[in-house]
Amino acid sequence: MQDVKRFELVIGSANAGRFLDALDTMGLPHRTVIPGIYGQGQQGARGGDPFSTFDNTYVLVAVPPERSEEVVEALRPLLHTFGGMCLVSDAKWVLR
Amino acid sequence: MQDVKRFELVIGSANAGRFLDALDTMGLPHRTVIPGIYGQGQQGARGGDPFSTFDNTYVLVAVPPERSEEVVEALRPLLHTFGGMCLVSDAKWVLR
Amino acid sequence: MQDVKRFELVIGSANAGRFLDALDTMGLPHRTVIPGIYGQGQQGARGGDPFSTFDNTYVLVAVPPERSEEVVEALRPLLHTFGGMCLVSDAKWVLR
Amino acid sequence: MDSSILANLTDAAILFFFLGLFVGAVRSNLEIPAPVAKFLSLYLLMALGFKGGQALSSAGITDDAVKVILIGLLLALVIPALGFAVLRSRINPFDAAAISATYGSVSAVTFIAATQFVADRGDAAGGYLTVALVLMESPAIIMAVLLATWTRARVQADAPSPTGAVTAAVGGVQAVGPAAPVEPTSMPMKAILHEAFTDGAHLLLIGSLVIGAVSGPTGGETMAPFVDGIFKGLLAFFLLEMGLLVARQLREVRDVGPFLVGFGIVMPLVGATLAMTLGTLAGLSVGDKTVLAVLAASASYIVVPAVVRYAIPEARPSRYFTMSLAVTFPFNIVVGIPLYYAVAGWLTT
Amino acid sequence: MDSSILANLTDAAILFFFLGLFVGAVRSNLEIPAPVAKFLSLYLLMALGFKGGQALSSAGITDDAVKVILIGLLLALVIPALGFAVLRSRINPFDAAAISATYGSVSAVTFIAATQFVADRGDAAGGYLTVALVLMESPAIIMAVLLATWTRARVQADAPSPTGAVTAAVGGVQAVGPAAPVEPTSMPMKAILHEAFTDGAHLLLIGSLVIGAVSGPTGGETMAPFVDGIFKGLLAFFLLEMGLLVARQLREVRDVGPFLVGFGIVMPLVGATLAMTLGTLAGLSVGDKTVLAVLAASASYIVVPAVVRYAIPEARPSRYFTMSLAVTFPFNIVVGIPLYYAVAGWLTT
Amino acid sequence: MDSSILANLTDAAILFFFLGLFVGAVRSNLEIPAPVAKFLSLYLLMALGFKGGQALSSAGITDDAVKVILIGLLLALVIPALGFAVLRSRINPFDAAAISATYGSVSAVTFIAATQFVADRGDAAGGYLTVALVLMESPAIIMAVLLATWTRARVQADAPSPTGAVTAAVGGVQAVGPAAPVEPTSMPMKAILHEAFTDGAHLLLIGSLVIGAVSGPTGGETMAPFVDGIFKGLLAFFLLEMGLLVARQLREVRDVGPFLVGFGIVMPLVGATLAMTLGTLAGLSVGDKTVLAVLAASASYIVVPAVVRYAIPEARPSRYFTMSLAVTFPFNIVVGIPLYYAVAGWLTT
Ligand SMILES: Nc1ncnc2c1ncn2[C@@H]1O[C@H](COP(=O)(O)O)[C@@H](O)[C@H]1O
Ligand SMILES: Nc1ncnc2c1ncn2[C@@H]1O[C@H](COP(=O)(O)O)[C@@H](O)[C@H]1O
Ligand SMILES: Nc1ncnc2c1ncn2[C@@H]1O[C@H](COP(=O)(O)O)[C@@H](O)[C@H]1O
Ligand code: NA
Ligand code: NA
Ligand code: NA
Repeated sequence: MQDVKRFELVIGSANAGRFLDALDTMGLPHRTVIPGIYGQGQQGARGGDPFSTFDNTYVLVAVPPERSEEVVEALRPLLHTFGGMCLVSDAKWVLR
Repeated sequence: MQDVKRFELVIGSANAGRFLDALDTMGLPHRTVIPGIYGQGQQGARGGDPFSTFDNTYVLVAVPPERSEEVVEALRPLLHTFGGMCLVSDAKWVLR
Repeated sequence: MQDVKRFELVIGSANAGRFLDALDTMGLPHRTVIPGIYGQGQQGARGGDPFSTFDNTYVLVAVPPERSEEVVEALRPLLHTFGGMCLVSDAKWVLR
Repeated sequence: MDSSILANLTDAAILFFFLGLFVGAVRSNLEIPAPVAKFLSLYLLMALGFKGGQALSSAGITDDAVKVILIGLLLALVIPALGFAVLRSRINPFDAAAISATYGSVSAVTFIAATQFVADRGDAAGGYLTVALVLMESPAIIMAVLLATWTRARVQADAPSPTGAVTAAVGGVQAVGPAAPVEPTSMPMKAILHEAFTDGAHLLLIGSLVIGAVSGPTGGETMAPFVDGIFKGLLAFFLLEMGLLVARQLREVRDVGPFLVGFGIVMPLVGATLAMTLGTLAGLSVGDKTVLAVLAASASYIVVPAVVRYAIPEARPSRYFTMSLAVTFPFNIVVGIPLYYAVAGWLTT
Repeated sequence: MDSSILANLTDAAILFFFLGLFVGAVRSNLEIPAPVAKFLSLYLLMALGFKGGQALSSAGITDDAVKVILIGLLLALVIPALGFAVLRSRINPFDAAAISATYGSVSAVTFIAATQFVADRGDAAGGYLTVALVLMESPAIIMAVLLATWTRARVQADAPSPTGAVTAAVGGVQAVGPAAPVEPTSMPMKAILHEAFTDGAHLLLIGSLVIGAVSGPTGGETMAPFVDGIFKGLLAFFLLEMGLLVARQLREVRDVGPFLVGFGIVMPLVGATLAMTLGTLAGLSVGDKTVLAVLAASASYIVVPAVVRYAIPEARPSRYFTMSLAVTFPFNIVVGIPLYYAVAGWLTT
Repeated sequence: MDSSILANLTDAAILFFFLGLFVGAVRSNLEIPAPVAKFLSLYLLMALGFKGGQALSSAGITDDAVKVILIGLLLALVIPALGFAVLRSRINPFDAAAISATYGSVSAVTFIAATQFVADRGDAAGGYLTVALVLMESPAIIMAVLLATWTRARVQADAPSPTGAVTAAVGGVQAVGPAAPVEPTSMPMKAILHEAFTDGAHLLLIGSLVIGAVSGPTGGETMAPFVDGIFKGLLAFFLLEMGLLVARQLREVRDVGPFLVGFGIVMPLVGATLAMTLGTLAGLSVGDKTVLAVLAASASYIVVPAVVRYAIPEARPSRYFTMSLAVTFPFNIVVGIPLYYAVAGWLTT
């Protein structure tokens, strides 16, 4: 098992592409994505509208610990502009 | 980055409202919600029925560490009555 | 509250049954499952095809810490053959 | 009678139910996406209500309408009481209350299959049967909840850990720490009534009934291709899903022993007999009698579980839900409906 | 006029909207699954475009077509400008720009309800109104974005923290650390135009219009059961969902004070009056005039929010989205459409 | 021929396919919700099977039926063998086996488009072609799996790391630790057969065929509005989704070089030529010949990938899935069907 940092993003589905592009640019294209979810935060209630204008996307990204800082720095301006939540926690990656 | 406690609840969708109300009452209205999911626990298999009578809802709530105890105390009686799973873990909140 | 190990699996939906069977065999039938999700990993982009041939399933399993090793050993060969991600992290289980 | 059963078995919709059973049994990966299955169930309720309302408004409130509704209400009180009386001596009282509610209430999909069946044979039932369906949904729930509350009061004085107890467990292994005794919150009657009457399936059915009655022939015409034209096809699709669901549920039957399986077959027959007797006394038509018998015989797996799951949290869905879905529903669809129809015909001529 | 309103209130589809409102208000658990609701909205756009294209290709480009389109374009420029002029003195400029865009653009579902309404009364509007619908969708967006960009440039010189500021908070409690001042990225105009013109709803509508026009009478016949037959039923279902949505949105109205509620009712009336005047001067038919008024009066809650949510991230959806969805949409559906129709009839005879 | 191609290009359903391609290419946010897309694919299979069964039961087992089915089975054995022979020298054997299976099997949606195409031109194909479709689905899978097993046995003796190797990586960066060599579990043939025959799409198609055959004219009438009426519209919707999907898949084509693209176009032509020759020798009708050619020419992207993804885990979906979906499917839809039809007509007169 290998140490990783586990990034959890909950962001507006409309803006998810920008966050994912930022990660791609950093050479971190691997991710797990759950679209169309509900939430409530600073920007009010989200989710469940038939036009998917205001719902959230959940993104889980495991990154090597040494890149964690860098990822935080890349995501912060996006979070700043578009809102959303970003949590970072520790996990072990099971080698396969 | 700021320390937070990460609460994960997996509860019957029918009862989710009660848990969310309890959090609202405590002044913790922010959350992420994934409805209509599958699971298996003490109460048997859940999910996938067309009447959504017996499926689960996943709720993720990041709370300030100093409120963690209080949240646990508020949720326990609900878990006790309605079943469900509640996990608490540590995370860092990326300031935006 | 009780210590648990939190296993997160992201695996091809077509293979999810094998992973779940392995857990069942070990006497760990409790789990939370989110089917039909998106992802990108070693095996390319997944999710969103109307035939659900190539999408992912997310599985969350809380296991007693003393069984963690054993679970890792049981899942590794499956991860090896079918791909997928497995993360292990620490959490507290709220007694109900 | 035999020929009716056989004819029923070549009905496309019923055949799709069998296809679902078969496909589920061989553990195929076939799956109707849950949101679509849910939509189909809402569609059926909407079409059902709307067509009932249309029939009602065009026929007006006839004598037969009044009779059917009164008989329906009577059955909705007698059947759950009877069920509880039988069950309480054999199983724990919470399960008994929940199962009684299930059998005291009705199944909309079974009702639909029956109305199609009789209409296909030129014995269409009246629009007021949809009203009976609506009215028969709730009394059993309320009765069962009262029974459960009463039981709860008595139990709380006695043993600390009732059947449905949810105890702490991690990963399928009982936790080391001692499980706190369960004290199910007694949900106030007001809240239960609110849940019962604001249940989505229930409201959609009533609302569509009213809209069907109000929107007149013009409304009927514009809605016809949706509520009539594609009805059979969507019903077939939904019965396919029901077959898959029953096959899945049948794998979880360990909580349902021979006694309960027997109950799930005999209780419908008892209910149908009651309905048939009252219907014959009241001089109802073959179609009306058949459908009324089906209402009496059918068990709810939508509205009742939706309310009971939190009104009586101590009861096990693996009993009440499994019995109504995996035993009684297929029994009525395959054997019951043609049987009741044959008997109704025999009683009428 | 009164009788028109009353007749509208017994229309099955409109009644399902009320049912949704009611069911949402009593907080029932009724829910149309989101993927199905989304499909229904795509279906309506597809059917709408296809039928418009068919009508267009069979009638050709008439004088009336040219007039309607020119008037439509004029309104699409005048109404947002007017809206912004009224709003900027009362609320912050980002919200003002977003709300102007919303009211300057159009609502496809309101349009559908109106075309059904006039067609049911023998005054069907021309296929070119669908073209007007398409063309009126975007100008307001571009205008609003320009206004927002201009405001942004001015604001950045001044105060550091505009209204829509997103500040760090954990679990509903403002974070202890100081929130960094928000510097909304100025999204380049090119990107905004791309978003506006590649928006899914927009493209589906245009594409279906073209396909409807190209695929001729044969195409029309084979598609008819889908785009015509079941249209009313699916519209009813979608309006049920809209009712639920409006009921939910009405609970979030704290950001919409009396002034904005008033705006959400008066602005449609102003737009309709403009459209009606121009339409009368141009000698349009009752149906065309009514539907043109509805286009002017309606506010977008699909395409505009879809673009504005990131083109003007400083604006609050709890204002622009709530107003168009929870105030103006029901107003037009219930009162507006029959009112405009009555006035159009009165102006024409 | 040219006019056929042109006529095909104004078919509403085909035009929606192009719309999807276009909308996908400009990276619009248009998305058919996955559960709905899945429902549409199930619907098409159900309607297809049901209508085939109906046609079959009304016509009985004719001489032509027997001929078509025998030719179909022959093709289902020859085409994958041919494909593998061509591919094995150029690409790795696992991919070769998977691609052979794909092209040896058939595409239900292409089949549907073809049957609509010939029926619209008065040359409807027989119901037995649906039987051929069902029978041609599986042989190629079994053949390919045998080939893969055989290859696996040989490979295991040699190199330790075959192509499809999954190695440990975190966040897109190869892990530091050494990746363990992959030892793909050889899935037992019994399990593979189970997967192939219990695949949902496969079972639904067969089941609906049987139900269509059994439920007779009455069943046909009641199901008609669903399986016929709205068929074209739902097909159009589904082809819109297919267009979006193809556009998305085209962005992932790096694993498909010029050789494989060529294969994806030439192989259908070879298959169609074989079918056309045998069909002409057997004296089949224009419609039958065309549709048989389409079966031979089409490549599976539902059933085969569903089985191969775990029966041959070493093969890359980015090859076999992309080729059949993004190269051969559009080729057949746009060029192939009218071409085969023109040739069939020319060979018959
Ligand atoms: N670094 C990662 N972070 C998050 N999810 C991942 C990561 N790597 C793989 N996954 C998920 O695991 C799935 C299977 O991975 P793979 O077998 O590598 O294609 C992917 O489709 C993703 O959903
Ligand atoms: N050990 C576990 N790991 C993951 N999820 C669990 C676990 N135990 C319970 N759950 C989830 O919590 C839901 C409710 O649990 P229960 O009340 O025990 O039936 C289950 O349906 C699962 O989704
Ligand atoms: N404290 C929190 N816990 C869990 N989820 C949150 C929290 N705060 C925000 N979120 C999620 O992040 C989304 C965007 O947050 P915001 O930009 O603050 O509206 C919300 O809709 C929630 O889904
Ligand atoms: Na009953
Ligand atoms: Na407007
Ligand atoms: Na083929």
